[in-house]
Amino acid sequence: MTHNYGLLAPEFILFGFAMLVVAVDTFRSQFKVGSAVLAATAGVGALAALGASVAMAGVHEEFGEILVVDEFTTFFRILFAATVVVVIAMSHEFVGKHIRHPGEFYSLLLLSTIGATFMAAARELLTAYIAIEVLSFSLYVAVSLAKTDPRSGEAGLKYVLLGGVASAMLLYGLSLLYGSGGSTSYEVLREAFAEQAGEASALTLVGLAMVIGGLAFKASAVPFHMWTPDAYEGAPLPITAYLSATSKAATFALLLRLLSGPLEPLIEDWRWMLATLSVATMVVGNLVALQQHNIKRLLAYSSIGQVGFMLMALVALSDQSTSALLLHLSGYLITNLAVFTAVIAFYNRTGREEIEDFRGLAETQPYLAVVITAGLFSLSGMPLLAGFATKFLLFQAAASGGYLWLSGLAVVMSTISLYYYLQVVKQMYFFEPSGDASRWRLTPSGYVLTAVLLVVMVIVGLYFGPLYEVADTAAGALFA
Amino acid sequence: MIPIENFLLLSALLFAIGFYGVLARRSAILILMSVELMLAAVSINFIAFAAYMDPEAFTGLIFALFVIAIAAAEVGLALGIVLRVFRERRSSMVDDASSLKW
Amino acid sequence: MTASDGYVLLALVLIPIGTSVLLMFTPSKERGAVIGITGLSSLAMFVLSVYAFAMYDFEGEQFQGMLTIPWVSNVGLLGEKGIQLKLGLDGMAATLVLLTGIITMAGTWVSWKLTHRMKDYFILLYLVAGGVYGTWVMLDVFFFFLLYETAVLPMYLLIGVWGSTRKEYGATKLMMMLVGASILIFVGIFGAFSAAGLGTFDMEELFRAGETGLIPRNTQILLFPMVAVGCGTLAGMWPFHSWSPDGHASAPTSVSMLHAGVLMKSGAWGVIRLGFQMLPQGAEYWAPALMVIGITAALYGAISALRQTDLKLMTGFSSVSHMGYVFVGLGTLNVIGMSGAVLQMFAHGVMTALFFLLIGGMYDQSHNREIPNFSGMAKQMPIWTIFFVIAGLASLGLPGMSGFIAEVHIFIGVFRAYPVVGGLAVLTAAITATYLLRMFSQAFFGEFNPRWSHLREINYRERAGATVLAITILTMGIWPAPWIDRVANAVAQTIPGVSM
Amino acid sequence: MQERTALPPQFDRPIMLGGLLAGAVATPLLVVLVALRVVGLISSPEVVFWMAFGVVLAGALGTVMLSNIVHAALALVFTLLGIAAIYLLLGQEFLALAQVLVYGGGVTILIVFGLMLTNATEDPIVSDGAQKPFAFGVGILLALVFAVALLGHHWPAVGPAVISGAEFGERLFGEYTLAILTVGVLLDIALSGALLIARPDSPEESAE
Repeated sequence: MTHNYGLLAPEFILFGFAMLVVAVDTFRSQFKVGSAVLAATAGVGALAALGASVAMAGVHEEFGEILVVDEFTTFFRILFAATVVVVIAMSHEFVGKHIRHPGEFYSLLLLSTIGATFMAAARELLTAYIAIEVLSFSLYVAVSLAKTDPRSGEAGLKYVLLGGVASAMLLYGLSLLYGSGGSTSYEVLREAFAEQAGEASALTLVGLAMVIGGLAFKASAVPFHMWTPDAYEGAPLPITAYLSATSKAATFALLLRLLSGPLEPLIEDWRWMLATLSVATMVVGNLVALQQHNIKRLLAYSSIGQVGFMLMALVALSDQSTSALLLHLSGYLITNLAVFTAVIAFYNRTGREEIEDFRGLAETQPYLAVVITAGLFSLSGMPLLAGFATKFLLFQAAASGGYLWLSGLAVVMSTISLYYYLQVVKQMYFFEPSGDASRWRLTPSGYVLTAVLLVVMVIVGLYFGPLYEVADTAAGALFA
Repeated sequence: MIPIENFLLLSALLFAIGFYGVLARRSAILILMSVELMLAAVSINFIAFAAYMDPEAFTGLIFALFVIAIAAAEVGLALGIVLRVFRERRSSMVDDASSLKW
Repeated sequence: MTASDGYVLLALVLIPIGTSVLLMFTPSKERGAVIGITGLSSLAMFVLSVYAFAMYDFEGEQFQGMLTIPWVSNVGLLGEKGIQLKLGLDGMAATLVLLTGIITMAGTWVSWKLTHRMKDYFILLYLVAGGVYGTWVMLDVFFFFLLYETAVLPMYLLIGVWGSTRKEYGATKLMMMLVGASILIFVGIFGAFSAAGLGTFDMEELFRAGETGLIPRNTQILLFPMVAVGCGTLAGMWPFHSWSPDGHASAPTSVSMLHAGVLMKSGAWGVIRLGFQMLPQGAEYWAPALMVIGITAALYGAISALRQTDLKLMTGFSSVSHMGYVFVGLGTLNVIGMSGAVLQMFAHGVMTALFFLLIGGMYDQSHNREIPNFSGMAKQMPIWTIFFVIAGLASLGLPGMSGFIAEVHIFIGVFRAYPVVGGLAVLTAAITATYLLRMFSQAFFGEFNPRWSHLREINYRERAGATVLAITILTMGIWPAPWIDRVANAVAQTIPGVSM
Repeated sequence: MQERTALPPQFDRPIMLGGLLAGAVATPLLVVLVALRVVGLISSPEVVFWMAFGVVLAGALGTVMLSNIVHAALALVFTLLGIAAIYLLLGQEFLALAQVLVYGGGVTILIVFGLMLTNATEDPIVSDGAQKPFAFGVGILLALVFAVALLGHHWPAVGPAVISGAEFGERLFGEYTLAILTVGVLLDIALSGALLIARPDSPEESAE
């Protein structure tokens, strides 16, 4: 049995560069070079992986029984590689000041991307599980990497313990599905469950519920979200950004594969579960966000709320809702990364992360204030920005799938989310800065990165056609 | 011949006990041990299913092997983090790690 | 209008937004540059607006100057036509385009005296203008809604940063109510799109779907109230108006002008486009209710205005009252009444902008808006008083002024449809006359209060703006034909099921 | 330095007590099982199974209930070794071996080290959370749900198949090569991560 390892070129590149970063880190002190060289190495690796992924667009080939490289995989590969490029770019200054082991930090980012990609590419439960754990383990470590901040270790501890519980739940569910379906291959399982459609055995149902529960934890859906605010707050800021981006998107990629593949025949059995999760998630996430004072916690709850919206697309699962979901995910990633880049720049300058600390930012750093405002407005789905178009299509897809009530609720929650985003905007614009009111400058890389993200955000908001088409092709690979 | 139900029942009880431990315990290390119980339950399940239901492909066996490996790695990692928190706080109780709201 | 005029319409949307972007890259220290850019841009908008209004052939096709650029098609749930950047003008929209051109220009002139972060102010103001232009000319629901929201969004910062009394409260209340209302519009659009099942947001297709019953009647009946309330909130429709007086009271001058003069109209416009045109059967069903709400709003607004002593609040409630007429007119479901509604949108827009301009010009000097504090202002500020009287007379519907033309249409329409409501409408007009005349006699005439002897006449920019607005009021009052032709024809052509 | 280096003296008593307790419970159980076997109601493997069953569950209960953290850790060892016996009964010698090596050896030692490094051996008594009754309810409920789901299922009446080590290895390194590689990455992450996180590096931290 031979496998075409060429299919995995991007992952091998990522792995190679991850090892290279560690090697460079080892010899760094002898040559007296700063951590910039690590960022550069990692960045080159991520870009190379991105290039390789783009070059493989259109490939549709199976890697043995365990992976498949199709449009869907490629879509997420590109998404993850791009995300990691941005995260590396945004973290350079931060890493120098606040991270214990820069080499490890960058190599973890690269390695976790491998896990994320395999989650999207797996066509078999075992591989999917290992991929989940690669991603999760990297994040457990990365969350705990902050220097001098005791919250970091605590966040890591809570994350790893609860993550372990969730993994156990997920695994137990997978074992039941394996027992009931007799295989770990998605295709075989699909056939097995197709026979059970409508009258699934209790065994299958329990397994299904536990798998969904375990994955809901990874996606931080209520009531499995307890770790999210703590991990977000305790983690170093770039990792918070990464958590909110890749870890979420990868979970949704896996969920999409599972739900449209092996679990598709059981749709009537899991639909209500996801609908319940979706409602609970969007309501709790957005309402609790109203009470937050810390920008990281605010973004944590807001991202929980966003998960509620995304779950909606799974409830109304179809070709259309999937492409809308993929579009929304991309838009959300871009927006979130823009916001985090700006928040990191702010943190590097001030070392503060309470919402009140943003007071008067429009006076001291108007550009950053614009970026944050645009990002937050985009997250709440305001027009001219990515969030509007992608939410519009996402909610529309849910409505067309017969869930008008759910999208109605989502719009209400979306509006509530605007209220807490406005609290930040208000601080920046309505009030005079307290304390040091002098203007300050961003680093050039900060300018470039935020500007690029901002422009992409506007482009996705207005001319989303091309991206939508790509998402549609990717979704098509699932529903062929 | 032992019927498969026996093994599955054992695993179910083990999992439930582990889950109880996770919820009831406050010490990080004890929670970790409870998680190990749950993972052990999973391995039993996989092996039983593989041996009884899937003897040709026996993916479950391979799955179980990986679960064992990953669970062990998880213990190592979690203990590393426990040590760091302990050094910072002088306590390994989850509740004492409370500068973050639990 | 020829097909190439579509680019004029596109320019109307892009010029203000482009100006915003351009201003972002202008250093805020360069006040001269900011003034130059906005002056040119507002002039260009004004000229193009007049051009569009003049070139609209009211005997020609329903939509003119059509421009269709495919945007997104054949993906996801979007079909062949999907989302298009589709522009076109009908008679009603032509009128409103003209309104926007006039008010934006006057508002720009007035705002040049701002000292606090003028550049940022214009960036946001022009975004609003671009959004409003977009709602008039877009013939695709997606873009319609996008630009509709674009117009609402900057209001938050405009009021929050540059406003006066209780600005934080006013801004947040306005924002939450308006965006909350958008929920209903959102759901209405979703429902109509899904029910039609055409996979397109093309307005013409959806209008047809509504007319032919492809969107089932029951669905229309269900969705119409959502759209009407959603858009109605922006139009200050009672009982969802409560953001409006607060918002006006705290907003800076030109924001109030643009807001009351134009933005509120785009709310009513939403009711026409998404309600009456997209869901005609629903509109027919709910028309009486709309009329009841309209007349209640008119009465309530007038009576509330009677009680106010703050000039801006009085004008704010008077806006609620006048917008009530618009809904009364729409509820008649006959051409004359509905034309009256659109004419009222125009007439009220101009005169309320004039009101806010004048109040703002005076407030900047006196920092006082309480009517009882003023007396005999005609002696101190005669020019200001003349303009104010023009606006006031237009507001109470004196013949020869624009308000008369609009109200007469509405009254005739109402008397044809529901005579009782007509009686109430006349009563409202009487109350309006009462509070306006009382205000005149208190503030302008009588003993001059020496406390205000330091006040000077409004400056030349404000005079210029006021002149443009006053001329518009008088022109429409004396020679209303261009307006009536365009609007009446458009109403008859576009709103199915409407009777003469 | 003491002569005995294997375990600190605190472990003496628990080991003895545990042994006694296990003996006290196991002996009657053993007697009953042997009796049943002699009567012919159950087969030999079943005798072993029920013994292992008893050990595993008793150990598990000990792990989650004992208030002395060192005792709990030792109870865990019993469970894990009992599970190895279960694997043997299922005919999987290789996995049983892995279980003994990884858990009986590695994990147990890790946990004991963890306990010692966090000073749990000085003050081994820990109190449980106040949510105990709730946890108890959830545990019972979970067990019931699983039991119903498992026992309600129609299972084929076949015995466990014995998979040879060669077959197992061939498949593991044939079809699942990539999985092995990926797990390699994972272990690398976990181990280097644990090392870096646990190690005090900055001077102010180590001075503490």
